[in-house]
Amino acid sequence: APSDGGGSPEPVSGGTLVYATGDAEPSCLDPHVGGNYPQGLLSTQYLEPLFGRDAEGEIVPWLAESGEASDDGLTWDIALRDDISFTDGTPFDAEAVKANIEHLQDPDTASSTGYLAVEQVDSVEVVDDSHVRLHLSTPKSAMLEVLSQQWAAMESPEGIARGNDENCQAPIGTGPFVVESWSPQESVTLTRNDDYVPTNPEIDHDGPAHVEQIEWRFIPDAATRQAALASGEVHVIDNPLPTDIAAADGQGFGHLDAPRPAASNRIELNTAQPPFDDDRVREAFLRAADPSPGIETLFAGTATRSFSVLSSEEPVRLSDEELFRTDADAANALLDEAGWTERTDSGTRMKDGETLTARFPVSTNQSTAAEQSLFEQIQANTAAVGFDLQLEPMDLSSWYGALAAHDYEAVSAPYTTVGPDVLRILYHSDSTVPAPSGYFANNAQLTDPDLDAFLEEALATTDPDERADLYTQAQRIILDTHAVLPLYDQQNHFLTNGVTGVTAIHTISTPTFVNAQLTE
Amino acid sequence: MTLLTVRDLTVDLPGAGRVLDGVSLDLSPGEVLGVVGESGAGKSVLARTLIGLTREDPRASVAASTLTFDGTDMTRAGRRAWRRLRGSEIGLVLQDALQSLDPLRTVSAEVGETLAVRRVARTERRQRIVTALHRAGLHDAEARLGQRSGELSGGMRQRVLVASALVGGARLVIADEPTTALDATVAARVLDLLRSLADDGAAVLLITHDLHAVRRVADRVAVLEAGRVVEDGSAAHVLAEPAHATTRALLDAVPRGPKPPLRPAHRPRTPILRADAVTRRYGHVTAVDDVSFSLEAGETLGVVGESGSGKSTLARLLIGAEHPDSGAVSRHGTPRVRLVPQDPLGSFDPRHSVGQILRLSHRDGAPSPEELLRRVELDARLLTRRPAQLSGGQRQRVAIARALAANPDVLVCDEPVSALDVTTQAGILDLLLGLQEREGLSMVFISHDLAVVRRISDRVAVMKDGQVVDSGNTEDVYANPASAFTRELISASR
Amino acid sequence: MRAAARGRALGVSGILATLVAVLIGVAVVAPGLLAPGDPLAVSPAEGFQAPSPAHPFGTDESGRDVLTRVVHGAAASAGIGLAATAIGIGLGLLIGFASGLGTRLVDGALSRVVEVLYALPTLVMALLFVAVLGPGPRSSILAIGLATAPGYARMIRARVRQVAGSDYVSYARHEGVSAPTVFARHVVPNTLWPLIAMITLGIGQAIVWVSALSFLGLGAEPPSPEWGSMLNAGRVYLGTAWWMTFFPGLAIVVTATALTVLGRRLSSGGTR
Amino acid sequence: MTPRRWAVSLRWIAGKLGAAIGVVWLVGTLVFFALRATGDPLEAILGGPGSQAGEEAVQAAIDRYALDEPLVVQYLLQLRDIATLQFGDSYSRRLPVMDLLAAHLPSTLLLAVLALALAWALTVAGALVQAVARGRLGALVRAGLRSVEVVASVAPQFWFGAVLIMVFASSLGWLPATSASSDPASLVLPVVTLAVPIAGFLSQVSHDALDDADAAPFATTARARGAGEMRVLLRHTLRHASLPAISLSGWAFGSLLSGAVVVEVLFARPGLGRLLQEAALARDVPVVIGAVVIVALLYVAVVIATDALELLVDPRLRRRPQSLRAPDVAVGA
Ligand SMILES: Nc1ncnc2c1ncn2[C@@H]1O[C@H](COP(=O)(O)OP(=O)(O)OP(=O)(O)O)[C@@H](O)[C@H]1O
Ligand SMILES: Nc1ncnc2c1ncn2[C@@H]1O[C@H](COP(=O)(O)OP(=O)(O)OP(=O)(O)O)[C@@H](O)[C@H]1O
Ligand SMILES: [Mg+2]
Ligand SMILES: [Mg+2]
Repeated sequence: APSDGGGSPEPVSGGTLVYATGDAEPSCLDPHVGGNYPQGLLSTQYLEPLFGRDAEGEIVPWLAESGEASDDGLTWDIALRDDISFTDGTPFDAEAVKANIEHLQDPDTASSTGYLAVEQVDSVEVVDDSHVRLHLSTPKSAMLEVLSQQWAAMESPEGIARGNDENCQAPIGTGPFVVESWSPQESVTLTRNDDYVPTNPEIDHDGPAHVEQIEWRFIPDAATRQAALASGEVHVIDNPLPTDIAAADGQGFGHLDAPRPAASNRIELNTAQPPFDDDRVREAFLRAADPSPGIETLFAGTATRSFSVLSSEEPVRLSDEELFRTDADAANALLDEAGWTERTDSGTRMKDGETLTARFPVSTNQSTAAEQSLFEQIQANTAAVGFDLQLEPMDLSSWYGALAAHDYEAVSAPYTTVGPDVLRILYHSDSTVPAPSGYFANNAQLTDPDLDAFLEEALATTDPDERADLYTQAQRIILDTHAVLPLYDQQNHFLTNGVTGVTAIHTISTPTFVNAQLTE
Repeated sequence: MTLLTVRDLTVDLPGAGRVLDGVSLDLSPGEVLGVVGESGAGKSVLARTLIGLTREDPRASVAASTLTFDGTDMTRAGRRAWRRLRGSEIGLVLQDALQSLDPLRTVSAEVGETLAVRRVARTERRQRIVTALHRAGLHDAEARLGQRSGELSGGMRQRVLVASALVGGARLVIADEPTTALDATVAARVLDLLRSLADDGAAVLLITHDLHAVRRVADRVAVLEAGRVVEDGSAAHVLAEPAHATTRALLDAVPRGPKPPLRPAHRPRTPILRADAVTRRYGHVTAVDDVSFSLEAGETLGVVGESGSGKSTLARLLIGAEHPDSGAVSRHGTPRVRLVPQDPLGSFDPRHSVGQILRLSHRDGAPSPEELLRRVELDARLLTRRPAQLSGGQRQRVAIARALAANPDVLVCDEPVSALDVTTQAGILDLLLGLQEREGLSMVFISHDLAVVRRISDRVAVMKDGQVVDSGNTEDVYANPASAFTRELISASR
Repeated sequence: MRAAARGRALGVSGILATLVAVLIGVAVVAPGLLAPGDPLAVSPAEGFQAPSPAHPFGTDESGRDVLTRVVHGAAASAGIGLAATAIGIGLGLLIGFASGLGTRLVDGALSRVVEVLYALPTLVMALLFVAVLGPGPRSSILAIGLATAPGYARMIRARVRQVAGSDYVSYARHEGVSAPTVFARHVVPNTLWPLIAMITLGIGQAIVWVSALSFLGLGAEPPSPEWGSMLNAGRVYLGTAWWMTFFPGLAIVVTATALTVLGRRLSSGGTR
Repeated sequence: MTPRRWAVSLRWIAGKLGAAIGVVWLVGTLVFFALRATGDPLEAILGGPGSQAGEEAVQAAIDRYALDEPLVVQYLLQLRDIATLQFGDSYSRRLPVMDLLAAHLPSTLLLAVLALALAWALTVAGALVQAVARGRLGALVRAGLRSVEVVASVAPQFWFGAVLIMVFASSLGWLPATSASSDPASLVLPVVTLAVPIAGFLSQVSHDALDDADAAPFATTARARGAGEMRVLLRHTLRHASLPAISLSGWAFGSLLSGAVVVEVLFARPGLGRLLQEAALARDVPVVIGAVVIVALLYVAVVIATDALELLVDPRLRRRPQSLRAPDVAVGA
């Protein structure tokens, strides 16, 4: 296998960078349609949003110059850069922004993530070529954060006008690369945008990207991806196995750790039905779960235990280690107190003829092998104090079906967005009301008026300090429900071989190849 | 100079123990050696051993102090050396004529195999195949080239086998019962063929139970009993002055004369089985053509005829295993009909032991399996054997025992004694006659052996090309054959 | 003396196969005898340990003893293999016999059914069962059973036709033996015995198939030990912890081999 | 061939084609109702599970796919689609299903055909070794071969393929781990992964049949004619032994296509199997039905081919066996 150990390899200009993703292949390359992480990952290379974030989590301009809210929070004035064109030649201007937001709101687009971002936008007013004004129905302090998501990135209005079917094949943006072709299940070929105007906050040079082409390949199997990286067939892979990450250094591979923003990876307990409708039972569960030793071995030191519902990327996160301290005695006492005193032959606790059973549907698409093993360990650990945690691995459709039918007492559901407003999406009581498809985001089924109030206020306020304070209070309430067991940041690792300059943007932590250079 | 020398040949087979015990033989070019002996004496095993086939079974043990072919010592010969001899130097006609052709391959591929192995040119091959088939007595050889064994009558298969053994021009031809399925005319031709091979300089080892045949072609004869050669000498001498009891018994048992008068059976002489103008076609071939007859209770109808004339087909029609294209077979009353098939091996379930076979066919009033075996002169030890482990004659007798196990009213026998030595044959014929006398058994008795048919039949039908060309009381037909074909048959069997 | 004779008849491979079969039997009935530990007891600190005297087969990612899991997994694995094969063979028998012996019409209709089963990829079949019955081994077993049925059916049909056309069957019919008896006495044994080895092999294959469905994200199984799911779970650690897949794989292979050897002995049943 | 035999062959083919239509109809119907019974297609149309689409989007989807029509009408529409081989648009990809199928079928077919060929080659090679291996050493070789067959036939593809990748791609670097569709070298590992278990199975089946044929008198006769083991095998016994294997080749092709799903996922190859897997998991009804119908057509074609091959190899099969009923002979008064 080629190895770039030994002498330091020379970066060269041009060439084709091969990226191998383990995420699902998007069904549409336009992230406005639907809106999932794989689309965000790929579209980072050819679409750019109005705003970005810096390493500290502060909003920075990208295609926009600035964004200001009115005092009542109901209008947002956004100034745009005037030196940018889409790759089809259409100028980027206020009309384009208006067309994009309307595209997101059009039911035919069937946007879900992007739609949530601009849900509150009543109308878009074109002030002049480089100024737009958003009129909102309710205040939204998180406006710039949500607009910084790749799912609300800007596309050429001409491209949008082609209709969804065509636009899905090759959306037109302003990014450093252009979609050239897509052979389904195999790869998407991206070519360099030679007229690229450096707007990406990550860029470290003037002019277009170094590599001429990106071949974006879909390799679903982690071991195969790793083999392809080792044999030099690909330069960058995502979703590597923890053991491979740990071994990467010794093999001379580069490693990029870019935890996803917003929520951490956590297990949520369904507070709406027994047995987790009892706070004591929930606390007993948290005290007994003891995931830390498992995280250490399973993730081979590549993941850090989290004690917060928010990602370590979010400045306002609140961590409380004490709350999750493992204490089997306390757990037993709590369960005794809650009346779960009888035991079955196998040691499961019982009360009034009911066993202390919790169904835990696991999506095999979303939970990695290591994570599933961790769940098994939690199952074994909680069994020691009398829980019967039933792991139910299933495919994604069945998993959503189980959630929609409330056939779960515990669940781990990832959610990616930008900013602490994710708390509102995940824990506001409105989020217990299902969408037409049956989907709801509040898996813990929290319905706390105080919490709702904090989250709404935080969304409305325009004062950053007050906002931070409100989110801290909200997190306090959420943690104290004992309905959430944080595990670690949403893992987002990349391994590289034969390439330098791979960095991740700080919004949804997708890699950008604007600075990448092959070293051959 | 002798071509083949064998000294102290001993063979042990798994399950059967010592089958050949110190056999010694010499065979020179131009000579026909007849090997006779009772069924199960070890004749077929001897044939297979002389071509090196018994040693292929790792569980068998084969030993000889001398075994030379054409001056080459074969006791220590490897597989390759044996293979060089087979087909081109030594030709073998296996006894299992009905099963010895590959059912998936055509006649021309099977006969031509030896030539193909020796890379004879394709055009020459065809010529030699046709010639060999003609010599073996198959007239319509060209038409048969594309057929497969399933489409051939028993006798045809046997002639194809004979042809395949001599097509390569072997210097030693071993023929194991090569005429069992052949009518007298054709059998005579095949025997003459063997003689002429010897006259042309080949050596021939003819295994047969037919002493008539031995007398006709053999120069010398060896008599085998229980794996040992008990008598050995010139054919004329041995047959004229047999020294050993077995030989004498064999000679005495040669069937001759008409059917002995039976004491009147206690059943009324009523028709029991009728065929009315039955016809059966296979493609262009009309196997049975407008045949009518009626069989009465307690009588035997003999059917003789050319090989391939439709005898087996008629038998299948009579028992209802096949339906006539036109005409009808009818039974009167509800007689129990049983068949003794021409190919007994195929008619036994390969998973069943002899004991099981007999028990499953057993019907009320019939003797026990042990008793049945005794009646067909078989040892009760065979009860645990499977069909594949029996000699040809043993199988045939098991097939007869199975038919008798049903206590039948009508017996349709298709070449039931063709594989039996004359001694055993005589015993079986007596058994059948006894049954007829005591229990009024009716029989349709198909055979190519005119002497056998004469001995057992009241009436006889002579078949040729599917038609009955002659019929009537046996003695009448034999004395005054109406058709030229019948005359030919009778003269050939003398 | 008799036992020695039987031993010789079995041969070395036969004796080994019998031993293995007995061992598997014990593992199924009383796994505690062979491996007293708890197959579910985790110990994260002891994860990924290579085989050693303490853990002859090593430990898995959660520090569970692989030997214990392999032993305790025998019951579930055998259950999956047997159940799926039973469904496949059962249907195969039904269809194979009916279409081998039935009229041209019955044969035609059943052959179509077989082709439909052929034509429905295992995956779709599994998915349908997952949707109807919910995810889990039950759906996989049914799907695999149904998916293997056409293969067996065809094999059985071919043999049935061969046997039904044989001289010994026509002889039995000639003897007036009733059709059901001929069927039971000749057709069934002569069709099935030669297939025994196939059937025993099918058990091993069924275990593997069910685990392949897990690999594809269908019919995943809970963490109870089962060879197929251990194989699937350990696959991602192939490069770092080979023992996690090697031993469950070995268990499947050894089981399949032993059963096949025994099956072959049975099916040759003295005719050879 | 004579005109009569032509007529017979044509009738045979026509019968098979008629049956093929029946099969496709049955499969289509089965899958349609099964998928309908097991889930609402709306979810798939609205961007997959977890969709947060609003009321308007839902109504738009219902209109576009006629989901408010009675099920029977939808079924008839579906049948029309199947009959014209126009399966409509994919719910999730929004492309005509025919285009998707056309894009993915060739690569899977290539994979399956190569794998079947390799499986057969390995089977025949195994038989050759078995035939020439005689004597004491030969017995050992034969026993070894039997074990290899068993091991091969229970080798899980998802594991076996991963081992191959690890050895030949990661460690030795001889072959690519994944496929660039243009590179023939990238076919090697997938084809081997796919072929080995099938070869193991086919070998098992033909091995048993080979032993049976080898014990038959016609094999003895052939040896008596001077045919060597190789010739006995190739000209006699192998034909008998191949019968069950041929009849199973159709089935093997089926399991190849199922195995193709595993292999395509593992080696990141585009193909029908992966398309089907993804569509099935996403409940993309038009794609599933389209793929299944195509697969059904393929199977039927393969089954017809194997039936024809069987008839070619074994002329005896051209006759139907008699039924097991007792012979009927008129019984007079
Ligand atoms: N393959 C075999 N396995 C075991 N025993 C066998 C086998 N073949 C023949 N025998 C036994 O060997 C003895 C001699 O058989 P062989 O076939 O040589 O007899 P034969 O003299 O040819 O008799 P027939 O005239 O009936 O054909 C018989 O007792 C027979 O049962
Ligand atoms: N299944 C069949 N298919 C085609 N032709 C057949 C079939 N069975 C018999 N024949 C033909 O019918 C004719 C009569 O065959 P049959 O077996 O009845 O003859 P046979 O009188 O018994 O001859 P033999 O004395 O040689 O046994 C032959 O020409 C044979 O080729
Ligand atoms: Mg004999
Ligand atoms: Mg005949």
